[in-house]
Amino acid sequence: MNPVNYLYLAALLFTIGAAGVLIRRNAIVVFMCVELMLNACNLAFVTFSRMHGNLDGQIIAFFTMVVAAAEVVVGLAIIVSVFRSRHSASVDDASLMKL
Amino acid sequence: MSFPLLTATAALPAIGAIATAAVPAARRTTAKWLALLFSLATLVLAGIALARFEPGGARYQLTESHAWIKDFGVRYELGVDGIGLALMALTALLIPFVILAGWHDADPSPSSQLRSSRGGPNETKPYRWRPTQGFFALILMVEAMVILSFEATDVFLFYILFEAMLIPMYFLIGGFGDRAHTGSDENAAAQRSYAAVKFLLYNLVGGLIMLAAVIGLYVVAGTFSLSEIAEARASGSLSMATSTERWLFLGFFFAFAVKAPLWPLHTWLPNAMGEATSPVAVLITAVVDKVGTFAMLRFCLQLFPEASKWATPVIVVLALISIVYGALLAVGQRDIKRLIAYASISHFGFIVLGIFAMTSQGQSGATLYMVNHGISTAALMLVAGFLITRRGSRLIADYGGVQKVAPVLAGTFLIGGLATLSLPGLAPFVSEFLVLVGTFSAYPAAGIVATTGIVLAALYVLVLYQRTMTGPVKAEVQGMADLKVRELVVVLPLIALLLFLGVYPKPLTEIVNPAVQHTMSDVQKKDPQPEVEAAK
Amino acid sequence: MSATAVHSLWTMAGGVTSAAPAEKFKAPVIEYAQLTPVLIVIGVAVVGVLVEAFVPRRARYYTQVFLTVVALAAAFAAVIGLAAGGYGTTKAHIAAMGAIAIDGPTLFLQGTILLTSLVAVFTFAERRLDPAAHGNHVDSFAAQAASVPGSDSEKAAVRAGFTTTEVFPLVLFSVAGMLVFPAANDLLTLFVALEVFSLPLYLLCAVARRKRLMSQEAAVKYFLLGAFSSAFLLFGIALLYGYAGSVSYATIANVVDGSVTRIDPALADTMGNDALLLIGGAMILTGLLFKVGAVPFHMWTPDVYQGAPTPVTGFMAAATKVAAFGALLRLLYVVLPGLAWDWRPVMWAVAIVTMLGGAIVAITQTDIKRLLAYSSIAHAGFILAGVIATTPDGISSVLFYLGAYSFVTVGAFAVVTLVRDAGGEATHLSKWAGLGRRSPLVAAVFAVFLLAFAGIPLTSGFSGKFAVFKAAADGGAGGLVVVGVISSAIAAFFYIRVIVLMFFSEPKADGPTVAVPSPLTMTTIGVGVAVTLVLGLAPQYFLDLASQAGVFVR
Amino acid sequence: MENLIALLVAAPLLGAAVLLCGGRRLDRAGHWVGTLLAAASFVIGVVLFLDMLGKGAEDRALHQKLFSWIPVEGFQADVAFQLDQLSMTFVLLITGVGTLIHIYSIGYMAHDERRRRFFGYLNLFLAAMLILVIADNYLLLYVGWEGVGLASYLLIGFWQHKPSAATAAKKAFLVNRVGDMGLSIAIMLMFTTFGTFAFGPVLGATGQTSEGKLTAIGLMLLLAACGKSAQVPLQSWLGDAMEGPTPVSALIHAATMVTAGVYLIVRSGAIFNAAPDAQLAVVVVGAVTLLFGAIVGCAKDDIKKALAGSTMSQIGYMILAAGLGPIGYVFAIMHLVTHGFFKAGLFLGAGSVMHGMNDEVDMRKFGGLRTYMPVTFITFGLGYLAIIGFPGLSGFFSKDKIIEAAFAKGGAEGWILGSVALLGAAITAFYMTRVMLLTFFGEKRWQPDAQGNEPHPHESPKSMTIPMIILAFGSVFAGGLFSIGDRFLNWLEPVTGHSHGHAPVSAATVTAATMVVLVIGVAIAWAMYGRKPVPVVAPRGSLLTRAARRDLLQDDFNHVVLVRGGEHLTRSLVYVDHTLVDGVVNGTAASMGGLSGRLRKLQNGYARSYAVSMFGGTAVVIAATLLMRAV
Repeated sequence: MNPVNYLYLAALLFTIGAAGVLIRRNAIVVFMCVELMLNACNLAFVTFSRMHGNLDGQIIAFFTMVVAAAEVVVGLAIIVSVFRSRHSASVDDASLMKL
Repeated sequence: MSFPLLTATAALPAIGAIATAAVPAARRTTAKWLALLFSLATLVLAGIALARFEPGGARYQLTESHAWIKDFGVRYELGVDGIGLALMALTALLIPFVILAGWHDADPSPSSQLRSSRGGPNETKPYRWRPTQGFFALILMVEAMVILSFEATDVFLFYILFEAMLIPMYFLIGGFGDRAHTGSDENAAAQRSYAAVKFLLYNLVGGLIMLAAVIGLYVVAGTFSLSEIAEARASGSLSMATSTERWLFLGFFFAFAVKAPLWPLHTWLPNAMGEATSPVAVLITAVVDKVGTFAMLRFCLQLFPEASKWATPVIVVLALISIVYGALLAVGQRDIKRLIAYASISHFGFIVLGIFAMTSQGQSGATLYMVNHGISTAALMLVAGFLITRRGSRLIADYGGVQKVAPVLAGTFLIGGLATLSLPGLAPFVSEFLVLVGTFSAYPAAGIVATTGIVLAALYVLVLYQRTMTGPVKAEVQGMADLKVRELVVVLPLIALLLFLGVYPKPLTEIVNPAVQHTMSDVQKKDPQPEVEAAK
Repeated sequence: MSATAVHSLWTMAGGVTSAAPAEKFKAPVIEYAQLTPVLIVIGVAVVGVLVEAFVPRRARYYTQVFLTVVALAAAFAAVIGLAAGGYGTTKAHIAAMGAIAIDGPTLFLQGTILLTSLVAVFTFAERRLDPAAHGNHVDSFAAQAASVPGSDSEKAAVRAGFTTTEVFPLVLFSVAGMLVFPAANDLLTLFVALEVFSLPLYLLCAVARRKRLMSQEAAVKYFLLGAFSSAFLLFGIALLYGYAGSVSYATIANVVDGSVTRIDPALADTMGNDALLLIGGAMILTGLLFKVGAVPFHMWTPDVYQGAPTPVTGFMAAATKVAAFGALLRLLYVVLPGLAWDWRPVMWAVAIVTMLGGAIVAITQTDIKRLLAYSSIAHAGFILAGVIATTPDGISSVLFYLGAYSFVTVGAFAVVTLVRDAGGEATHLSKWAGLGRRSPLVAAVFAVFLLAFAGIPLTSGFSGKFAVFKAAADGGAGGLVVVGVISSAIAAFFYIRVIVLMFFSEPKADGPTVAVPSPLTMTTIGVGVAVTLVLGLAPQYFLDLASQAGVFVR
Repeated sequence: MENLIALLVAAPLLGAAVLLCGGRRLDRAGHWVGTLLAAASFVIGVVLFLDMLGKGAEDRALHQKLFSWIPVEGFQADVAFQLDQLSMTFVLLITGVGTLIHIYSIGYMAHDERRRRFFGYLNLFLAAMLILVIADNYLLLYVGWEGVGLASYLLIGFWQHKPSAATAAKKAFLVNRVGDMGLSIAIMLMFTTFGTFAFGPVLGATGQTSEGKLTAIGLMLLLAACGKSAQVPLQSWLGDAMEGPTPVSALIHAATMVTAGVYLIVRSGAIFNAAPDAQLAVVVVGAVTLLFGAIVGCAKDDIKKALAGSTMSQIGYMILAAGLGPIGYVFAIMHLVTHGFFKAGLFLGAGSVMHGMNDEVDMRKFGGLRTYMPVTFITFGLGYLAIIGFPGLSGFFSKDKIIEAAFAKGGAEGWILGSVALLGAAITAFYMTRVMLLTFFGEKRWQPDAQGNEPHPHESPKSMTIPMIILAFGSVFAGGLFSIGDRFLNWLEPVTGHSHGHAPVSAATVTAATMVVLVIGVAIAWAMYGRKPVPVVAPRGSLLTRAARRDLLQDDFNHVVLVRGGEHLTRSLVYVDHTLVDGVVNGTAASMGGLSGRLRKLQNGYARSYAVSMFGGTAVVIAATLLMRAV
């Protein structure tokens, strides 16, 4: 099967993720969407790696996972602390600072 | 190498500024004397420079040149020709009088002390605000920058000072307003900071537009040194495209026209001069603004001769408008200081006219005009200041019959006024007539229009004198004290100088003429010859 | 570690290579000596974590401060050493199997970052501004970031005299990332470095002692948007990888200018043209422009600058910009020079809207920190003008500008920490009225910084601006210069507004007090002023430095 | 000898300096200092005069260069004096009459606490006036020209506490400035035409340039003359100038300063000779003013204003004569000198009357004063006879000559001018008789003034009467002295040149005609004011009378056209400056603020909208890059 389709899939996932970031309110969900985008990138990397016949892409994917994990740690820490102090995880509620 | 006289002349007041600022809050008088001392020392140095200058000698003398910012093609290059020297001397001359005249202007007013007592949470801690020290330090700082800008023969160096001198001026205007104001203190403070901001923004915008042109000049010429540019021109290695030259010229001229100020870029001046204390007003119009007109002569004509000639018609018209318009508005003013400000606008019109008439008489006249106008405005404005501080009002309508109670004040005021309307025998007449003749021989029509200025000048000066000094004595004016010794010390030398330069301007013309001839050759202009070669 | 390095290991294990046995055991070469700056910082950061674990609470603060300062200083010394060793000029080369470029810009920027952070860290360590709580000195960070603001647990933490000394290792990690960022010579390193310096910043934003809600909000916004942007960056990387078959700058550059063709036939017929390259490049650019804070990727800046603890803001505003612009420069000059005709127009547009947008919106700001945020946006625009010059002159002018700007910024925010009232820092402009009467010195210093921001001559701001504009004009971007001049005119207005407020308006009865800082903050401010004036009066030496450093190694 | 010339000026200048800077210390001796220095100047003048008489007609002119004043490339202005017969005449007149009036003022100003300053101003005036007449180039003349303007400003407004005086002073200076404008333009024209403005070269080279240029110069000089000599259309200031102390009116506004215009024209004769059109303008101005002043003089009840009108009219005669060219120059100057004597005398007489009537000036409140102040009566009477041209007195000779010259102009022009001059003579006779009758004859009409103190008419002190007597001598004998044997003619001819026009009518006829109109004028006056008693309150009078009382509506015209118009102009300009010029700038600033306010709204605090902008931005960037490649 033509690996290019995986690229289309990756692009699709990425777009879905981006759309999620733009439309979802819950910080957790938004963050998940970001993760989705990262994974879309991974898919793209792996696909390209396969097409080019070198392994760089696959290894990069590993790195991305690690980074994503680190992001989860930091992100959840922040989101949770925010949730605890305002009892809401909605990104729209967090709009003290504007203009 | 020899003693760097020019640097010293500029450095001395700068050091003085720092020293003055460092004087502890309590020792107010010390600060004043320190400032006066330094300004006088500067005057001495300027005198030495005058003595060392040889009118017949090289174009730029007492030159200094050191590497500064190689990457920007910038050198620390100083040198004076007759024009720069004359203005430098004028600056050095006026500052002591300005300081002396402003002796009490920055003393903390009782009201402000009152305010400090209810200073919110930190009542216990008194202000560490030291207005007096600041005032005189800033004046000296301005002096240093102005003097250096008259000496700079490197465009970039000049530009830096041209911009930097705005900051101390800005604080002088905004920080030390005229105590004599109508309405509440808050209202006055608001007006003052409006004036200061207006001053700064106008000049900053001008400066920034000039910055673009300065960068452009570098791209074209690759150097900022006047001498190098001149050489490159001569050797033909530097040739600007006509359009480029015109754009650059406009960039420079705009900045100078704001500073000068030329109609319609003038509106900052009346506010600034109205709100500032009269010594500061003198500083603005008699010293700082001269940098603008000086720069037209030094940089516009020298760097962009072709473009200057190209722009002449428009500029001449603007100058004429300034002359008539400024005079008419002066007639219409109700505020003494604003009136003088508009009068200055009219006079700056004359200066610009003289510069761009591009005749020897016109340009010599313009240069003399800068000096004479400096002295005459100083005299008039300072006396006006003394008057205003006595009565505590700037409105002409609040005065009347002053000459009855304070004849000396009235007399000096009248002389200052007569100088402003350039009465023959007083210095301004010489310069004004030279400008008129110079203009007339190049553009007769313009010359005639400009001549109407002398009638209007008489109008606003005499109306001012009549309304304030003559007629029955107003109740509030009753018992107004005549000029004190300090004030006489300020005014009389200026008047003496006006008389001397009016009767015997030769010393001035001697150093100015060669410089003017150089400028004329820069723009490759010849004086129009009289149709009859009469036996001279 | 770099992708290629790992790759070589992989092939060794997989044995799918026809390599001669001799090189089978060839281990990746890492020039540790030349990575010392980074290694020192990371190492000490790790130590710092251990300190948190093992050193008794009382001693932690001092230990951490000591370690951090030493680490940064040592790293800076190392950078100087490398520069002295000629790694900036003659011996510049690609280190660590192509992952890191050791060259002029790298060393210059690393030096700048290290110095800036060193100065900034002093403000982190400042403990004299807030009144002591229960006899313990407190700094501007929460006693216990995890506890809910105002909750009993927090009160308890305060009573117990807890302090978030973790900030110091966090800063170090962030700095390490920033050191690598401009040096990164392949896209993966770039990405990793980005995350390494961003994640600690997200956390640092959240741990303000005062106004914690805003602080946390800032953190959330920064984090989400940052992650969002890094996702774009990553996808861009993926596409470029797809286009060139490698993430190493050199390779990509070669492919771009066609000296090597690595396009897989399968891609060639599907993708055909350079779509992968263009889209990928664009996405990477946006990722970097986000960090730089260029319009329209700037929206996070004001909120985050305002919400974050002021020391963090200062550090972030200064160091992040330096690192990000360094990376941007390298990307544009090393990887995409072949695409100059494609990205220049776009960057023109971005630069223009950034300059104007930042300046115009700043006019109506009422909070000093937001004001500075917008001013930083405008400045990003000015720097972009230099970036676009695409001349060696352009590079060095940007380097110089970054050096000048970062110190002004740190200094300015340090001053902001001093002006306080009951509710902590009094950042609302109305509170600053008459500051010049209350404490002329502080006001004067701040005025100096503002004038530098405004680019008034005799300050570093002017030298930088002039250098950048000159480069732009030389590089044929005269239009940008004109726009830049106009926007500086607009910008001048609001800087002046603040000065007017401080000096010409009467002090408010309930005005803020100016806390007398410890020598730490004083040093920060002092250095800021000194650099501002020196670079304004005699910039030649540093210009030389910048122009020597202005060459990228390929 | 040359070196004495500078002393002429130096003496009074020194006096002015000492008196004005001296301060109160000099209050007691000040007037003596002033008078002595004036006298000194006169003595020097006499010495020079005698020396000059000693020489031949050709080498009489003296020249003294002090220093180079404004040395600028292609522009040479020297402070240099030239003393020829013309200048000499003026020097003697100025210093002579000046000294007399100094003496007179000692008594007249005795009770004014600012007397010292008054004398300072007088000396200043003398110095300036002398510079004016002995300058050897137009620019230095200009200095004197403005100098006398300043002195007259200061002296008219000497009683500054009176608003009317202050206003009059300002008006005088302003109107003169208009004239000065003409002078400076003339000088500029000379500079561009001849490359210099020294008398010698300019007047010598008139042949080498176009008549158009010369006409332009001539007209500009005429404008200047009009300003200084109160000729139509710039005459309006002279009447108000009477606000000044009477000695001032006598010296400045009768004898000397106002005649400077005549000097200017005669001095520039060479230019006018070569520019007939300019000359025509001159005679027209002269003729018009001649009648104008005379008519005004008829209607005024204020004795000084009446005399002022008369001055205007007499100067009209001089200008007229000067406009006639070489025929008239000499007579213009001659009339100028004689007029200097009798008009000064008349003014001093008027002053003496006012002195005795606590400064009452309304002639309707005088009457029958001849018995109370005989000396004044006699001197004034002699002056009166002189001015109306009573045979044998100076006025007779000088005026008669002018009328002859007018006819001699020839052609219709000649007839018109001649008859105008005759008519003028008639009116002169009328109004002067009127003044005489109202003041010294008829029954006493004076009444207590506002403060209710009855005036006690009395003769003035010696210091005042002596100068009047001397001047009376002058007005009686000067004319004869000059005319017998054409002494004056021969004296001036080398400078001004002279030509005998061919008169259509013989001199005798003209004289006869003059006598006739004179008698008529006197008779009418007698009929109106001599026979029947004069009402204290002026009757409404005919339209012309009322107009004449208001100086033939000149001020109303000025007020409506210039003052009002000017006020409107300035007001509107102030408005424009505030709203337009300033408004544009403030407007841009405001709009910036508005724009900023609107853009701010984008920063709405919602992370998601920020994300949107980022996303959009990325999309745009990508699209742009692709487009770049596409196009």
